[in-house]
Amino acid sequence: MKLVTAIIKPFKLDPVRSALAEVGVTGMTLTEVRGFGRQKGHTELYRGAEYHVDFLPKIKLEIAVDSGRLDDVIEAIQSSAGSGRIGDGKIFVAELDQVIRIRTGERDQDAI
Amino acid sequence: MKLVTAIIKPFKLDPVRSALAEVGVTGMTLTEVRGFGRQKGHTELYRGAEYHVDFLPKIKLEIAVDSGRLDDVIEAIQSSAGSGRIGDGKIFVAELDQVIRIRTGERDQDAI
Amino acid sequence: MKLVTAIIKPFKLDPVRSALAEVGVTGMTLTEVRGFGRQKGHTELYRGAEYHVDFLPKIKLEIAVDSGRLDDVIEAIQSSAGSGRIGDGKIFVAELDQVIRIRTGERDQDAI
Amino acid sequence: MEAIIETRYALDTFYFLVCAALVMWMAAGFTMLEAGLVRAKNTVEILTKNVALYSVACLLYMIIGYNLMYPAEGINGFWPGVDWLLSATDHGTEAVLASDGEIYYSRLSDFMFQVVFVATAMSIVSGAVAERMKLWSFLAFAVILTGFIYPVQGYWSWGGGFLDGLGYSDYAGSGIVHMAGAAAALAGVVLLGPRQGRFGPDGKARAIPGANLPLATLGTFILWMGWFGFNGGSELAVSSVESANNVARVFVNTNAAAAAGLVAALLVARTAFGKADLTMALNGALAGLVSITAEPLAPAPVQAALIGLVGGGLVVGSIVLLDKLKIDDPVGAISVHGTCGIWGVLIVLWTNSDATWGGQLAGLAVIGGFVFAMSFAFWGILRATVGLRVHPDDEAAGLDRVDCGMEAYPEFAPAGGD
Amino acid sequence: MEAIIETRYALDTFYFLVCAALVMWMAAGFTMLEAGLVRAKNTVEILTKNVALYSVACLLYMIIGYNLMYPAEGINGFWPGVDWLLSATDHGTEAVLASDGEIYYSRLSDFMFQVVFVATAMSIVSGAVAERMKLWSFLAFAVILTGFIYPVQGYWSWGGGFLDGLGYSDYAGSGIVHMAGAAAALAGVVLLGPRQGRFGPDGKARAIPGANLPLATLGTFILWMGWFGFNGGSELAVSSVESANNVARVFVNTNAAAAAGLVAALLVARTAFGKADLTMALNGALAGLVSITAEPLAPAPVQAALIGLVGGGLVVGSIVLLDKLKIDDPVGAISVHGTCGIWGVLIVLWTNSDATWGGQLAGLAVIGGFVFAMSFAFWGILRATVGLRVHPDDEAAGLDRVDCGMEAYPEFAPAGGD
Amino acid sequence: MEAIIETRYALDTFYFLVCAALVMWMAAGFTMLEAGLVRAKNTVEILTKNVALYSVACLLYMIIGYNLMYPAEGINGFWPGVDWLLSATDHGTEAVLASDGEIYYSRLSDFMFQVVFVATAMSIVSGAVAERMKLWSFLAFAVILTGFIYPVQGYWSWGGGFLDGLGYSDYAGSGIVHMAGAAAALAGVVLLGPRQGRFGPDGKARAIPGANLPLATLGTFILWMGWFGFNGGSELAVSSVESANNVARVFVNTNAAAAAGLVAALLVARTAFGKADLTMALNGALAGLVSITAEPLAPAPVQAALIGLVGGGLVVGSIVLLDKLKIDDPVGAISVHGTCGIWGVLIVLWTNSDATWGGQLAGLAVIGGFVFAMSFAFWGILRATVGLRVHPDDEAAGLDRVDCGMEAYPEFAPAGGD
Ligand SMILES: Nc1ncnc2c1ncn2[C@@H]1O[C@H](COP(=O)(O)OP(=O)(O)O)[C@@H](O)[C@H]1O
Ligand SMILES: Nc1ncnc2c1ncn2[C@@H]1O[C@H](COP(=O)(O)OP(=O)(O)O)[C@@H](O)[C@H]1O
Ligand SMILES: Nc1ncnc2c1ncn2[C@@H]1O[C@H](COP(=O)(O)OP(=O)(O)O)[C@@H](O)[C@H]1O
Repeated sequence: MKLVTAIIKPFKLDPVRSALAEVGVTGMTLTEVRGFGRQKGHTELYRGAEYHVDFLPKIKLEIAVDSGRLDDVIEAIQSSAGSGRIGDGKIFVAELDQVIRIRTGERDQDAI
Repeated sequence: MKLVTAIIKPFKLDPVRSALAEVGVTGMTLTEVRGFGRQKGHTELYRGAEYHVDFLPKIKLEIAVDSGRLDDVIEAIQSSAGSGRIGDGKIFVAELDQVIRIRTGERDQDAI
Repeated sequence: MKLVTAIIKPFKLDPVRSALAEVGVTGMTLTEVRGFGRQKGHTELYRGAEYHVDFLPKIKLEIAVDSGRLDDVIEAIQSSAGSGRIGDGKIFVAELDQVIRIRTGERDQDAI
Repeated sequence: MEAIIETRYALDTFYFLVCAALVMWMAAGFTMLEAGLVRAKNTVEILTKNVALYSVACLLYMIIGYNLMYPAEGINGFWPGVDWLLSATDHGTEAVLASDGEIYYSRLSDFMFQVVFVATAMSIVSGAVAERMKLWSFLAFAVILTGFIYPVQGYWSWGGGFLDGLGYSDYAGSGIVHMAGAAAALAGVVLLGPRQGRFGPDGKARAIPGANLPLATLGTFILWMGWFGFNGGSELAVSSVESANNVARVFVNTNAAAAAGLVAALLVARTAFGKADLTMALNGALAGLVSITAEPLAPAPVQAALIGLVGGGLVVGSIVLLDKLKIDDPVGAISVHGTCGIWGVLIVLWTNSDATWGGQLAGLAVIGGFVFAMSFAFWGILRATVGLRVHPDDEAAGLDRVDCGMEAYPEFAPAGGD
Repeated sequence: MEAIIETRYALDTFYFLVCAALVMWMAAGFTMLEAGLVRAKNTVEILTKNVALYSVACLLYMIIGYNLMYPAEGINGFWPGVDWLLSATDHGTEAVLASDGEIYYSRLSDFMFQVVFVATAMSIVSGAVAERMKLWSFLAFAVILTGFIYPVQGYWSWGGGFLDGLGYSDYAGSGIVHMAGAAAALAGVVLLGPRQGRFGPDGKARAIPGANLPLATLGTFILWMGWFGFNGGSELAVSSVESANNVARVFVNTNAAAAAGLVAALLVARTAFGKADLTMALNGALAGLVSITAEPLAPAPVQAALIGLVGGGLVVGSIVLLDKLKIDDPVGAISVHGTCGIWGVLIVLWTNSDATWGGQLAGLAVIGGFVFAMSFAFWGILRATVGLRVHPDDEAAGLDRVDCGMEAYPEFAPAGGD
Repeated sequence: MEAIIETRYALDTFYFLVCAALVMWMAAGFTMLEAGLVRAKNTVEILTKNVALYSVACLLYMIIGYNLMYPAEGINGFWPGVDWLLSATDHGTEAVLASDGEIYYSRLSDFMFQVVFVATAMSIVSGAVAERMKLWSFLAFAVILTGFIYPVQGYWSWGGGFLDGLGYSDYAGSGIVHMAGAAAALAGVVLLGPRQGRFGPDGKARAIPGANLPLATLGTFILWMGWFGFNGGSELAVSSVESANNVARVFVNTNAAAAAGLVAALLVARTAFGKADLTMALNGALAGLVSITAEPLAPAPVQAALIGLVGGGLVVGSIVLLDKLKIDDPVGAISVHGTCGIWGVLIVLWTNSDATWGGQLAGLAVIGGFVFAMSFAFWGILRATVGLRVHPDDEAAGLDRVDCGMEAYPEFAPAGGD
């Protein structure tokens, strides 16, 4: 099983969720994060003094998937989250040893 | 070492924390997240227009543990976080290469 | 590739970011989290009744890095995030299978 | 001479209306105070309760309450008799001129002033039962309190009933309005029980911090300002040198008591708890205000400050004591309006030589007993029928979602989870 | 006798100023209401719009508007003639004494009262066009509305123009102020279009919840309080028994209509949507207030409550209907002030026997038509030149960042992302 | 005739009390403004400071301050003599009637009006020293300022002391209240130093955005409204044609100056910084208000607007300049009340022909010098003994936790970390 972590632009949440539903993803966890990268933040003046907004609001989606579905999931995110503009985000994939559904105690494939 | 990530219902935080303390877990990191899964969100009417709350508030606990303690930790979470109702959450386990305590520079087992 | 996760004190964000920039890190993702560990929370009285603040505000930085740069990155965080006082935080390192830049589809090293 | 009588009538009426607007403003004060002291997930509901209770109070008092409280002729000292719907007629110019100063303000201005008082009494209740009571049960009770319970006991003192005859002295209503509201609240809280998690398994009180303290502070300032109308208007006239002096003195004393109450509560809390507890300070100001309300005219300003000072200290002790008794009052309403209402009624004896122990104690016993008993009965009926308390799961998830279907701060605070 | 005339002049003037302060306070009410009902990312901008429009209205009305609306001598019933800058002179004591009661309040107190009315009209607009209009285009329109459109139509009714001659009856401005504001808003909204995502691909309305409902509630209370000045001051005198009675009645009726409007909207929303929709309840109170504003004096209090009750029901229906028509009004301003403004003007016929169908319909048609047409034209010019609407990306990111460079709640809410 | 004198006494007293209630309301305005402009982690503390300082001011002025400022008989033009505790007696009806118009309002109404002024002066200080000063040191200073420094210099002008003799003209206190408060604040800020991180290692100012701008906007509206009482009440009478006209004119001018100040600051900020800076606009409105306060009666409304306009421009420049000088004033209090206070006192010369350069400059020098020097001394003593500034770690963690043990928004904002 893999844990797919996608950092996306907040306004892309709806399309990404739909795209994931289409490839059969039924669960995910969302965190509001802030990202720093090639996309530059902006400098504002507040009462005449500068302040820099380096970290921009992003949404992080974590999706545990069966390894067999990994490519579909990546593909779905990639095609739905892109605006073609800098700052569209990243996808990270890592290995998961175990997945457990708390309610039933089901494990791994069954628990996703 | 393993990183145990548990997604739980917010009101289960206190019991889970106690259960973890009993199996010797002394540290963890908490994030407020929102989850989407089998547990359906709800639809509300605001000024007569619909809006869907798909993502429900959850709490994510991340706990770095020594591999030897892994089963105890999973067991502790499972027994304390369950309400038997849908949406109780998931536990993910992944491998950790290294753990470092910033203050002392201690590593791995010692740093947990 | 590795995913470095650093839990630090919020007021250390600026020095850590600078230190990371110096070792060539150009991207990272920040989450506001709350931590529980050896650093004890505090007990307050609100209207004469007690309440415990167990979880203290921390910042979690996630940084995907090329394995070759791992040691530099760890070293940078460790030297910039420490205040020498309890609660300075932890660094976790885990393996990343894949990294994908959504905008371009670039993968792995190129995507970081 | 006629022109003078007209002008004085106009001035007294206008004064009444200005004071009424200030007291109406107190409804916003209670709303903000309570909205600041509950958790985010129950905020829409408390807002809804407050705007609705004010409206219900205004309608019910118009439909029946005012006529009950101030009947053309009461049946006897206990029972005012029933007369529906506020009449629209007011004093004619000729009647005013012929009255030799007896008629000196507009009847409807009197209604306007009185109607905002009944809303105040009901506002006291909403805070104490916050975060766990069903919205519609609460509003049903509001109908009863504002249409029946409050006006009937109000008749006994201010409408010329038997308490007035017994010499009960309560200038602007420490007992008639504030303690009455607190008695109704206490009855509700007893039947309702504390919020989930308010008392630990060990029985010790656990704090449930309010979500928005600037709002609570704003509410307190609004109440403080509105109280100038509440007490100042209760002189009922301003157009002579004496009454003008009296109104001024009431303003000064009201302000002094509030200031002293705040300082006392802040210092007591600092001493007892080690920190400057803002919410106690806010309660202290209100405690000072309630304490002076039964007699804001007779004391010298320094006496007023002392009365408020004691009130501010009392309120802190009372809040801690209620916690010990496991009576859960999220905003401290019972302590502020009940405990300090009693203190206010009793301390009248210090500065007003017309007041008697007998009269004051009778007032406290009758008003407190009647309002508590009637409220207990109505709350009990509601509990037995539609129920008072929301489902435990709904309480955990927050009343906003269940009763109102929306969040107060959808972008800031995570909604109560489930 | 002279002293009496002076005193009455003073009392009427003071009454006017107190009412003006209350109406000025409504500017804060609109601001809080609107700031509570928009999303966090557009909050600084709506705050800026509101403080700026109040200021622009005050300056423009001083520079030209007041003279347009109340010319020394109008050219004819349609055109008031131009006269710049508010004069500083006021009525001399001798002139007052000699006037035999004709001159009974200070000219500048009249200006003060009137100037806050024009600000009210403009405030109505800001809510309806929120979250997508360019700040500076909006302020340019404010100059036109407060300096020209509003005063000219105001002249027709209150300044002695032709609508007054046609018997149009509008005590405090359900039509002249509220419907006028709503007409200007509607024209803007039509040209501006709905917010991104407000209507789904299926055409169905999608909710965009407001970020801070306690603020919206506070705003409503402020408006409710301020309305006592708005309607109460429109009697224009208080210093006789009759006028004092009238002012008292206006207070009572205004309050009753608001309370009934709130209750009606709450119940209708509960029935139609299944939950107690706080924002509808708030709109209901305002609906009641607008409904009674055209005639707050003639009705008995119970009639006033009924008028407000219908208004409160109407507003819910109107909001749902506008959604069906894809007219996006984030705060419900067009329904509250437009729909209920029309209802208010028509229902005058029920209680005021001097009003005629002809007069009322003429008033509605002329004011609504003129303000809509002129506004449409000016909004159109702005759209064609500097543009009305912000760039879609900026709308997504939030107007605060684009127009104001700061966030309303930098520590609570994530800024609109991009 | 006697009835007339009584009625006028009553009207003037009532007017005074209404104005006092409005000025009292300004305390809420300062509180909201400051609570909106600090960070979340210091919000409870600034709320506590504000409610406590208002209370301390009211008590101290009652205990000693009022008697110092308005002594029965001053010892000489500099030293008023000591007389403890506000007396409760007021003017008897006979004395009023016999006074031939000399005595025309209640003594306690005068106290009520004056006491809210001293609170205003102290409120100015709290904003400037926000986010780093110890709560109890601040309150100790409040005792000194409101019980001694303010009343003594107040005596010099308004109590009949030597500044009055020198012809210093300051209608409602641009200098006596506002610049005085700013001078006390400046002394504190100089001794206290800037907040951590306010100036970069390069010496450049770095912004520290306020946590809640709707609150800051509400505070500004409250202050604007309250200022009608502040300036309008300073006419001290309303019951003749002339005084009524004057009060009306003061209202109009006060409003015009605020509106113009807001517009000026908004435009200047837009030009200089590229965006519509809401916080500057708010400061601009207050700047306009302070600027007109020294002479709100003599100017024509257009002149008042110009005076406010300049004030609104000045305040932006002053804020930027103080940043350059590394004087850290989180809310802009020193610029609003100090810089514009000076401007206000000087511009009296334009419209009031009785004012002299000598008198105005003397006033500025004496008040500014005395208040700054005394404040500097007392702040210095506090610094040397109990300390002025919280521990750097506590400053980082936020004053709320350290001083008050609670959070303002526990569910929204992460508490300051450590
Ligand atoms: N090395 C990294 N580690 C973790 N997160 C990263 C890293 N680089 C970028 N990100 C995340 O991805 C987001 C987008 O990256 P950015 O470089 O701005 O644009 P792009 O992906 O289009 O090149 C960032 O805001 C950040 O949240
Ligand atoms: N595939 C997944 N990847 C990541 N998180 C998931 C996944 N499925 C569920 N979750 C998380 O677990 C929570 C509970 O899941 P849900 O399916 O609603 O209930 P249950 O676990 O009882 O079947 C979700 O709200 C979500 O946060
Ligand atoms: N076992 C753990 N798993 C996950 N996070 C941890 C763990 N232990 C500590 N942390 C995180 O590290 C932070 C600092 O840890 P703490 O024990 O308080 O101090 P120190 O690292 O100086 O010993 C905690 O607040 C928590 O967020």
